[in-house]
Amino acid sequence: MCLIRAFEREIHVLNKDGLVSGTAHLYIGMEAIAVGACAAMADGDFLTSTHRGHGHCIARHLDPARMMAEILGRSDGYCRGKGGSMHITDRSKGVLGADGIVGGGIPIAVGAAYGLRLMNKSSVVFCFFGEGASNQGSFHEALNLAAIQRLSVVFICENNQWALSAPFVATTAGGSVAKRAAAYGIVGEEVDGNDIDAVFAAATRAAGRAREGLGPALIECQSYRWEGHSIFTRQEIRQQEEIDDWKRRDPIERCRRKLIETQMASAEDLALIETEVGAEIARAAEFAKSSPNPDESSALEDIYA
Amino acid sequence: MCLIRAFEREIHVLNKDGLVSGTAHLYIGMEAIAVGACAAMADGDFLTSTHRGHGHCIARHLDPARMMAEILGRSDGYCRGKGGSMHITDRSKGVLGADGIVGGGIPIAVGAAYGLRLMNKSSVVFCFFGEGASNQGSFHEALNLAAIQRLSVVFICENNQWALSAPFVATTAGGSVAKRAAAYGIVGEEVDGNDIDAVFAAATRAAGRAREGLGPALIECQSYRWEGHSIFTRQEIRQQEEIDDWKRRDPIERCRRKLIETQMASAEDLALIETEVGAEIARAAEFAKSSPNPDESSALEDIYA
Amino acid sequence: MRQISFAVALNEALKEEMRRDPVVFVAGEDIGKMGGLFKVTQGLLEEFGAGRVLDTPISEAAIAGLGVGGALVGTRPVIEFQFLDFITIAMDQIINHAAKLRYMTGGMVSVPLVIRAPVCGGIGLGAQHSQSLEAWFVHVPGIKVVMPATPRDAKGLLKSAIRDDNPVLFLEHRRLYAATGEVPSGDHMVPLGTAEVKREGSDVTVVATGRTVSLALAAADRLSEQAIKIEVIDLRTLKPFDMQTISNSVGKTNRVVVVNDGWRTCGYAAEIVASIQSECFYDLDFPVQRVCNKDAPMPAAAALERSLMVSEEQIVAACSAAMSS
Amino acid sequence: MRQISFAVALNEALKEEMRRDPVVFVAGEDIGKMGGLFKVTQGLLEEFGAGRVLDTPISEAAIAGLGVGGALVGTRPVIEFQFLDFITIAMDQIINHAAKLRYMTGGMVSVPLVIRAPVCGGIGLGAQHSQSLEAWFVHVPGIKVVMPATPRDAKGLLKSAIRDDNPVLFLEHRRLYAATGEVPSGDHMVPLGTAEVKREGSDVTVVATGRTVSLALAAADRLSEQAIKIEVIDLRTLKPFDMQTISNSVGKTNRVVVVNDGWRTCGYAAEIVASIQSECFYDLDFPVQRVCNKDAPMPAAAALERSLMVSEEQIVAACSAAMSS
Ligand SMILES: Cc1ncc(C[n+]2csc(CCOP(=O)(O)OP(=O)(O)O)c2C)c(N)n1
Ligand SMILES: Cc1ncc(C[n+]2csc(CCOP(=O)(O)OP(=O)(O)O)c2C)c(N)n1
Ligand SMILES: [Mg+2]
Ligand SMILES: [Mg+2]
Repeated sequence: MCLIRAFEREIHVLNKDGLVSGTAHLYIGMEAIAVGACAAMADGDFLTSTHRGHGHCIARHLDPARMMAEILGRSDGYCRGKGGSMHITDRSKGVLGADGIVGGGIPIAVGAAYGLRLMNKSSVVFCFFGEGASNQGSFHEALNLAAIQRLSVVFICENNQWALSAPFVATTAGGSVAKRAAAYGIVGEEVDGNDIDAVFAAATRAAGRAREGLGPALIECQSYRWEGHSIFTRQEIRQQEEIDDWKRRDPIERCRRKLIETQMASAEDLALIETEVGAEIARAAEFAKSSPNPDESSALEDIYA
Repeated sequence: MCLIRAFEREIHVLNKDGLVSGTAHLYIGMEAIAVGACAAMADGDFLTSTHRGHGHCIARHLDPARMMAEILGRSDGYCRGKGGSMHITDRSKGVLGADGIVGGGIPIAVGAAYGLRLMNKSSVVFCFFGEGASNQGSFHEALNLAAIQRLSVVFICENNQWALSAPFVATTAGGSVAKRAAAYGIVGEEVDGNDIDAVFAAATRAAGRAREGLGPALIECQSYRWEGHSIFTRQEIRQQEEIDDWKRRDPIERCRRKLIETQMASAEDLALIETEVGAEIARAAEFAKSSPNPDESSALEDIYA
Repeated sequence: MRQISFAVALNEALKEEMRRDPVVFVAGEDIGKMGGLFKVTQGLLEEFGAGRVLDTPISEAAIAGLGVGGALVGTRPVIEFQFLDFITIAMDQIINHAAKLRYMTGGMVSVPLVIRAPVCGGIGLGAQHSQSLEAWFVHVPGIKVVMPATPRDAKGLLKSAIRDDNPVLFLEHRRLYAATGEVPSGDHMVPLGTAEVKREGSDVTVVATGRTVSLALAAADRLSEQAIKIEVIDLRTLKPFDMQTISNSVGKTNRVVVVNDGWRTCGYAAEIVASIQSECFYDLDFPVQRVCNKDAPMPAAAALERSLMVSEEQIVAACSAAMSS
Repeated sequence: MRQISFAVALNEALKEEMRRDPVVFVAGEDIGKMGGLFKVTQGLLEEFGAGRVLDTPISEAAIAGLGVGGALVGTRPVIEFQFLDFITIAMDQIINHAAKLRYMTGGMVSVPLVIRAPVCGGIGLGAQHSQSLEAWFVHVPGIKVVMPATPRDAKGLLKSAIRDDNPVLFLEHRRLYAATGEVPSGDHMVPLGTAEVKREGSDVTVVATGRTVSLALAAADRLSEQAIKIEVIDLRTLKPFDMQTISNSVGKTNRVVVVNDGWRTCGYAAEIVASIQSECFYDLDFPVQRVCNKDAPMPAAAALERSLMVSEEQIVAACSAAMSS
């Protein structure tokens, strides 16, 4: 979680320096979802991500340096600078790709699960999407297909209460994404997305059921994004009070307190982690900034038709 | 109901004579849905129909002669021969059009309801679609939008148990279209679609609520199509037993029995109706057959870009 | 005359038409309180209220259906796709319904619908936020396609589009929003279907669309230093397009460069080239040159992006080539 | 050699590839028990089981996503759209994902996906069941487009498409399914990207696609009675297309007719005309003629439908015109 937050903070800095190529959607405030859910993943599992995908990538242990290079449009980035923030992918680590299309990854997750089953793999696909995406037709078609085929997909809705300028309640009838699971006869569960343990527990349960062949589940994680929609769309129309209120429910602070209270870690341990994180991010930024721009000739590579 | 059935039987005959232009999807067995639901419509209300749309048109008092002419591709058809069976439209009678795209009419119904409200009309839009269409993304997007905007739409799912060769349970997770209403926080109701009174009552309730500004509702009508999917796709993969079983639940027979039992009508009254219907269909077929083919020059009319 | 930006010009057009006609309404994602990602709908919510300025869910197919259904019952919807790339979710409604209903019903209904969307790359957003798919829509009968190049035309064409009784796709180049120019105040209209000669010249005809018009004008300036006189035609409406203005010009110059910043293969420029070769075959002294974006998805990295996009230099080079024989 | 139908040839290709490679699977509406509306998938369910022959819900976007996701993890999906018209619901998955993922990821992933669909009118189903939208897909970088004209090519091209590591749109003309022809048995392959001269001639080159190839051959027969010698090129793969074969022929004939039964404006033929005028400008004695379907939605009535579609007569007329100067 700390690494994600520090990473995103660094993106802010890099953006101020004019180094970000295009846009980036920051994950700050939602760290517990990615980390909690990805902790339930096993080797050979896959995930599909969203436009707000840095958290999932880091939770899946992608290299922050190569991620940053991608966000800066450099040749050492995961996509050699061609993808940018919205398309970071690392198939070898099970990250099938972030996605610039809201709802675009949901049917892909279902297809991946279908393919994996065909190859006799017991892998599970974790499918992340925002609550805004739950109003897309792709959500409906994909959940229905996954349910009827009992595919091993854990659908994880990151409900950060807003879809760009649209508040959840003003655009999402029924008032609950989790409850939409019933339409497909699958398990739907709502959890506190700022509670890493709750997310982990729900994801573990869902993945376990999937591995037993019991099909997909839908988990709605309540959380909030602290920053503007993206570094490109910063106009803020949310109330400052609401933002402050959610900041008081910081998932990292909460985890920290719990670790200390339960004596799982000492304040010193945590400080050490922070220091390491700081160093790693500094290294990553250094790497990204010194990575060369892609050669113009690469613009016409990977074209076959 | 008798008129619909006789109409469809005549289409069969015309098709055997090689007169139908293209295809036609027959409504036989489902007559109680169209007639029951349309009886709940008021002046100024609209409907959107489907590929299997003849029933809705007749229930809305379209002229069987001009409908038949359209199905035969003649110049006196509602669409001057350009639409065929799948696109019969009569805006003046509130029929916004049949539709060759499964699920295509659902968002249009929502748009119509939005437009009508904007013009301060209290009209209701009746939106017909098959259970197969309830797996389309358009269903989801449209119901969500209608619900969140509290639009006056009565969504009427004609569950005839099969979508071409696909049985309901094999493609529709959750096993109920009506229950999908809960996902949008709207009323969902399942009725016996072969019981014209039940359909009428449910549609009347839903339309009444809509007119009070209480928003949309979803009614799932259980029924069955007696014929093959279309005159173009006649291959039958359903069990004969199942077909026979449903034929025993004939909505027309049932209505007839009830009318007589409750002394609403005598056997003679009903026989008279049958005779009139027979004469009307004969006239319609005559009209259609003698209607000229459209002039070739009309093929490039109504092109503006 | 007053100078305003392209975005403000569009905003004025919307406001004026909404004031004029109470059945005009706008719908799309983030167009209300936020005023749209590019501020084109700013202030509309405040003036016209939520009934006529609808912030929709992220449901592109439903947005399109809202437009089609609304149009069928007699209102005049102006729907927005936040990026044209997202219209891929709504193609059924637009192509199978909006574009076909009038024809399919034998003329019984019409669909007075305007579909607005920003197009093209150039701001690093990558392959799913940079497409200019005008060729698709020009291909399908039943939909008019408009692409203004200046604030003046943006305003006048949008007003005409809203008053048109048929579906119009109105494409706004992302990098033009901030461009400023003279715009008459009041009820300034530009008819659909007419091109404009934005610069006269006798050596080479450059037929351009949208933002490439300004690139063509800049190229013409540069070439004038070598005494090469370029005529620049701004098509403004891509369909139906004004072949007469093109033919007149080609009859004079005998050399043509067609510029469009969609992809080259099967793109909009291909149609213009094919039409010119058919209508003006004996006028041509040199093959018609196509200057288009290169055939690749748009990469995020700025340098790569730039290398794929139409540039002033390419237009200069194509004109010089056309003069070489 | 044995004669089989186009539909049977496709069926054989599917069966052989599914036997050869256990990760090939097919998915679509009514393709299982029913064997597909046009019988192309008949018998597959029985032989390969429900895991590899998936009858899907009516959910075109999910069908496409199934293909993209399945391809990403290493299977080789062959998805079917019952009519190409319905792909309008799935354009996002196909255009923004299938076509772009390899490029967007800097080559990290590939999408070995085959998308099959019947195209074109001619059976009275009206405007929403008759479109031939190849121009859209040819326009978008990242997707190969194939359109066979004979049973032999249908089988060989489908096998090549399935073995290709990139997305291939495979278009089957509805009126060809019943056509019969010689098809080699066994592992008969036709490489993607190569045209075939289906008839040699020295007077006019006819470049044709799909079903129009047989119309062109019939036209050539008729014209041979007037001693006009037509060369008929069957493009077979629409993208990438075989310009070399076209140029060679044009170098010989100096007169060209391009035939395609999609719409004319911004259609596939426009690209071929534009490419020819650019590559063979000085070889041309006469403007390249375009013979295409007329720019209108397809009406249901048979006579109207016929009047909009490419015919043998139109090809004859275009060839005669090309010979007139
Ligand atoms: C199909 C599509 N429509 C619209 C957009 C523009 N857009 C990008 S992110 C976003 C909001 C998404 O909201 P949500 O799914 O809740 O994710 P969040 O940004 O809140 O994480 C919108 C409208 C898009 N990228 N794709
Ligand atoms: C988008 C789309 N997909 C597929 C089809 C082909 N098709 C026509 S009717 C039909 C079955 C529809 O089932 P349902 O909605 O239950 O209606 P029913 O035919 O049973 O009345 C199918 C698959 C189509 N017309 N449109
Ligand atoms: Mg959100
Ligand atoms: Mg059905």
